[in-house]
Amino acid sequence: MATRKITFREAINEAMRLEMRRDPTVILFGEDVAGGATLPHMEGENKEAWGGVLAVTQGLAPEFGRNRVLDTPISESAFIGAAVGAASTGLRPIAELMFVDFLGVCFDQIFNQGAKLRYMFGGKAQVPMVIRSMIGAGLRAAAQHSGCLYSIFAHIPGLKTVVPSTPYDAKGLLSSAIRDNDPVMFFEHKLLYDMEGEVPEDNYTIPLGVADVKREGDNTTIVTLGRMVHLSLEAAEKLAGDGIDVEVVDLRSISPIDEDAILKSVKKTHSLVVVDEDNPRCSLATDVVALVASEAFDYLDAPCKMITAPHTPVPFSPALEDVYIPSVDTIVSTVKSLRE
Amino acid sequence: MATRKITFREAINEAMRLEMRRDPTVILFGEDVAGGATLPHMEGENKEAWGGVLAVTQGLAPEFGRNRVLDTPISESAFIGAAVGAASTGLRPIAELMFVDFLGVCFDQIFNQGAKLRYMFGGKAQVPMVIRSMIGAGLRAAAQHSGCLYSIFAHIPGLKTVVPSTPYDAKGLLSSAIRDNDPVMFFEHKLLYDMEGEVPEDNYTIPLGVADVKREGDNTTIVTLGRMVHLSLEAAEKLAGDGIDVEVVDLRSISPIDEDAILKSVKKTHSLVVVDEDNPRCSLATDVVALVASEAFDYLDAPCKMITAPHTPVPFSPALEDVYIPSVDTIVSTVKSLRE
Amino acid sequence: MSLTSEKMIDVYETMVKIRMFEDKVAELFAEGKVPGFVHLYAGEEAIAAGVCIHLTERDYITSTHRGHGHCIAKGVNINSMMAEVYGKANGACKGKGGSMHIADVEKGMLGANGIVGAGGPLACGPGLMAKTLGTDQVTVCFFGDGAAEQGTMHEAMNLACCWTLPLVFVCENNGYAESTPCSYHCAAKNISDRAVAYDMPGVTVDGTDLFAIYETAEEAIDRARRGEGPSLIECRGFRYYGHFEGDAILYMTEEEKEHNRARDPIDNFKKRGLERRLLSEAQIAEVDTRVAAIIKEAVEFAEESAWPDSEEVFTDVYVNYP
Amino acid sequence: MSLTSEKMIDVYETMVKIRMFEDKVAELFAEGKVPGFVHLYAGEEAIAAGVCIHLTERDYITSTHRGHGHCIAKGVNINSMMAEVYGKANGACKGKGGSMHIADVEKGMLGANGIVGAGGPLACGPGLMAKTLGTDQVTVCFFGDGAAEQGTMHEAMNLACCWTLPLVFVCENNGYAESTPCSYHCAAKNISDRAVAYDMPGVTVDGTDLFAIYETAEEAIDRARRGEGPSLIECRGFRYYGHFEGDAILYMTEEEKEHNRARDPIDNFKKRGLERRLLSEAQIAEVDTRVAAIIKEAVEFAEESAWPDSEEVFTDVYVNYP
Ligand SMILES: Cc1ncc(C[n+]2csc(CCOP(=O)(O)OP(=O)(O)O)c2C)c(N)n1
Ligand SMILES: Cc1ncc(C[n+]2csc(CCOP(=O)(O)OP(=O)(O)O)c2C)c(N)n1
Ligand SMILES: [Mg+2]
Ligand SMILES: [Mg+2]
Repeated sequence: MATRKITFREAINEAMRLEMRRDPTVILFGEDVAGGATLPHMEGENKEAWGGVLAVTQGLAPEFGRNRVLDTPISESAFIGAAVGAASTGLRPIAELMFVDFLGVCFDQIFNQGAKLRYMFGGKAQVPMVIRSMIGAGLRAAAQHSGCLYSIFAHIPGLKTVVPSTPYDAKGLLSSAIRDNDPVMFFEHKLLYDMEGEVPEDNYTIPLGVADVKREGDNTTIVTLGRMVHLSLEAAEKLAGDGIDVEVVDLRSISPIDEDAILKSVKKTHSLVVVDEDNPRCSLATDVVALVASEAFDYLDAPCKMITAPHTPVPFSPALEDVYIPSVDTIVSTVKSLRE
Repeated sequence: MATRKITFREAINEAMRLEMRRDPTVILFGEDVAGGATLPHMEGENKEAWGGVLAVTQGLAPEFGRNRVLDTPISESAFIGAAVGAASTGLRPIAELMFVDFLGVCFDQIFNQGAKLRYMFGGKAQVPMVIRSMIGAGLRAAAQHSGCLYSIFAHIPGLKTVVPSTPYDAKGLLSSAIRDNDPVMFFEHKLLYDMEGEVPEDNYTIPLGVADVKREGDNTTIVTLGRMVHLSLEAAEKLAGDGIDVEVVDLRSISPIDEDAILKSVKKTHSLVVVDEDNPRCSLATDVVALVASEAFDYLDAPCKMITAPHTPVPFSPALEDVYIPSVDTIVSTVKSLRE
Repeated sequence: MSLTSEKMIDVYETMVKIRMFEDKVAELFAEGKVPGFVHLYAGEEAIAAGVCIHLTERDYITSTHRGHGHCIAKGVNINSMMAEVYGKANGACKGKGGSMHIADVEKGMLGANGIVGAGGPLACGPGLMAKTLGTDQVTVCFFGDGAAEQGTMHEAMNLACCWTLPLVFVCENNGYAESTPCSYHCAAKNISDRAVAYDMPGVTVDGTDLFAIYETAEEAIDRARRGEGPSLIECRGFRYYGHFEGDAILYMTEEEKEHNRARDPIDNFKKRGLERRLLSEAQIAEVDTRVAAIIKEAVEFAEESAWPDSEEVFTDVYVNYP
Repeated sequence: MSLTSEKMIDVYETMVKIRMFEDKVAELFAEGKVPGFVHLYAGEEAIAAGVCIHLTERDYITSTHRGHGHCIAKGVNINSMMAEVYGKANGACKGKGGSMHIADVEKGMLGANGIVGAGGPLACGPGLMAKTLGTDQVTVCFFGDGAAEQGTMHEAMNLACCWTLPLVFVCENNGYAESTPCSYHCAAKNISDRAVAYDMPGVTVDGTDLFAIYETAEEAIDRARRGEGPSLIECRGFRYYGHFEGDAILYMTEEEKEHNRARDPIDNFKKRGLERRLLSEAQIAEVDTRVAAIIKEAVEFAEESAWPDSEEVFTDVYVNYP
């Protein structure tokens, strides 16, 4: 397949575009995803002013029309519920929840309806839908627009949860998510949108639930995901300079989670550091540590370590937010501390 | 203090009654907490038909009047938001979210408003409120009325989360929660309401964040909470018959969590089993294991074990729900397996 | 108007099925044979029957915690319903859902729902599906007076109107949300007044009057089918049983209960149907006998059905999960 | 009517403060001095000023993501606001909140809010407090046209009416929710029509007409203060800047933008105020000069303020957490 460098944003856009071309039952909706401007009052003017708040869906409304790319009122419960209802009656909706921090106004439709419908109906229904949403700190977007919160979704039976770290993974995982027959939460870290990477032009899929070893190494396993993959790789480079050869496992999807990949790596390296931007309590970080402490305990040579955001909301001030987010330095020093 | 046997339900009612007598700024509201029936159309008839769906608030409306005990429309976002707003302007509201499974329709007001307000305002506000809510499986109440979900609340910075297991603890912890200056989630397991226990007549408090060793032992630490405390104690009895002397640590509050008590016990017993009725992923169970695997690793003689509900919604059928809930037998066999 | 004698017998059968089903479940609950939270529809039969008579199997409905009536009116198999209420493997949901979650997507019944107001958003889904694919399917969203106060209902009605979806919102105002009277929880004079908030037609009808409901629903459903968008119908009635089984209904006066009994929707319908010669005493007797047998059989079916295998706890969470 | 020359100068000062503050922040953002999501209130000044003039410090308001105007009108210190927008330790929230969360509970300003529609439920809180404690404090809930579609606003309006709380709901209909026009996202003809859904007074006024807003708000606030319950006021206007800084406003036509400029609320007010001799050219000039100095000082204050100490990340999460 021919590849070229595109951004994470473009990769996501392309996955939707290609899947919508492939399957007429795939539709997309959310606040400003068409960009308001394709409405009659703008006839003859710029047709695509927005395409989502960070321009991820730009170009889709012109190509597929208002019938398949719909703006919504600010009514997340209604349109996520609509996605659940549409998915269980024949469509494959992609609903955009602008920021994951807005889950609080629509969580029932996700966790009590979308996630449970199949089970409650005794398997006699399916809910093939994707909810795309932005996560992550670093944009000075403060306490209500900077969370990760994916741990909450991984906690919920019936949901699948995906957190890609590269343009290549984003496109392949989103294609899989759209074709998947279960409800999938697909999280995009806002600081990754401008990141570039080689991506095939055609359609391809990456299976959900398969981790990717982004760097091989023998000394310590770093299990991580999303934007933290890049910080971990940066730390790994520095550690390599000190002769410490870490393995970086990018989970990519956290429900299902690739237990085998985690355990295999830890059995090789004998120690574990989890790097996770989410808050620390009852989180993905504790989940991975608990897995290892129960299933690979005998292989461990050192305490398991977790590097996470603190147990605080995300502060606004750049001076504080930079302290909030796990840093390359902390990763380096934590890995080193295991060898003392 | 004089004590007498009362039920878990009565203990909770009494805590509210005594705190409301003590402090005129404490008010209570939620669906049917006054019981609809104290309204004009029932003048002269039975004044207190309901007192909450499981009668926990019975008698409070007659004593304190409609001005301090208010029924609400089915509008959880509105009345929980009202609690946040009232708490930050001078009252100490107790809001009843009937079942925790309804968090999905009001989570924003809990996690983005109540929990973050103090932080976002730079410490220049406080939110002294309590949200009481029912948790737990066993009543054949099916997938949308039987969850635990407390792991989600423990994940959220800014919230405190309490899960009592006995009438005595329930009363003392609820009094503390009402007097606390932070937002507290207070969870009542519906299968415990009829449980009896010795409870002092007067007001007393139990500090939040202090675990209680419900049974001392040297062999294995069981960390547990809520209704699972009783199953764990039952298992402990059986294990004692086999010469295995387990220690049962009742967390009582999971945020703050009593890390010292957990670590102290594990350092003594050298092994850990967590018994938790919540779903397994990114949960309280993984949280406790991760704490131990990072902070008491060198004391562990065996893999940490978690006994939890499965990664499924709660099924309705008695034949299935009984399999869903962790059992005494599983606790016994898991503890035994550690000694093989 | 499309009201024929044939349809009226259909409607009568539906109402009697609901009534007998609910009376039987009340009995079974009292005997301890049926567990859990059980909310009975008796008293509100005219609503489900008068609305669903205008729907085909390809149309959809969303329902509430009080869903048995909707299921029956939408054609869900009675045996599988009863088995579900018991929690048996032969139940409509293999025993996994229970009374509060009975569903049959094949029949267009998208599930009873334990979350008040959740059906509004869900109903927009098949509405959007029909619009996207260009079919003429209509979706009816049943919701209670208490549900009218949930934010979800507001959002759903606004979204459905914005998108001109083929929906009908039917509010079953039985006067109470659990023990709380509608006069307390609802600030509107009429719930149907809220239609103005979405610029759609809104009307209040007598929820015990099958004929009124039949006519009003027909108009609204036709409108939706023509692609002209949603309507709101408020049906004022009552429930005979408590909020759920176990509730002694101490929040209603004896007077109120008597007043309700005098407005029985089935009696009311029989009387007027006979007067208008839409059905005969003989037909009524035939239906009554036949339905009694159906309910009896359903109980036997449920009693004889096996419990689900314990492995069933773990299945049906996902279509696939590696 | 209480409209005095003194009050009009107050109101004018508030409007000019808001305008100059916002123009300055836009500049600072363009220069890269201010980070994050910044939503400016310019164009809507008459609303915050015309409503808050009737409130005392003991009254409360809840606000939106577009909160600077509300803060200024409610008397929040300008220096501390500017420092907050910069993220400095001297900010109203010690730099932890930023533009989207500026608050001052002492002044009755319960916070800008990043969640659309969240202010409705919150506003019921001080309303309930006032009712419970028997004070005469009033709470005003500002919300946008986009927010009107959130379930929370429906719930809050119904609850406030059920409980007869001393509230006023002020909808700032600037015609857009981000890039989506109100004509698309709102099914109602007027947002004020929704008052019927809660049986409260509802009215639509010109959001650029200070005098109209002043009068309408006075009536509603008095009503609330007398314990007669909530009202809904819809103010129709526009915003001058993009949804947030960085938005090029490609979704508005040039025609529309011009039409807006011709309706400037401050020019409009000056013109009519002079005509009615409520204020003089000299007074206007004095206010303009004074406010320009205040804004200049605020920028200096913010620039000179220190960054918060890194330990501040961990504080203020709880009052106490063992
Ligand atoms: C979101 C939510 N809140 C509360 C409940 C508890 N609850 C179940 S039924 C009910 C009353 C519903 O009243 P209404 O909508 O009028 O329906 P009815 O029971 O009268 O048929 C309540 C409060 C719930 N199931 N879901
Ligand atoms: C619950 C929620 N959904 C979506 C958003 C993203 N968002 C921020 S402002 C906005 C538009 C708000 O429109 P309106 O209420 O009219 O206020 P305006 O910006 O016009 O002042 C949106 C969609 C949000 N912050 N919160
Ligand atoms: Mg009702
Ligand atoms: Mg707007």
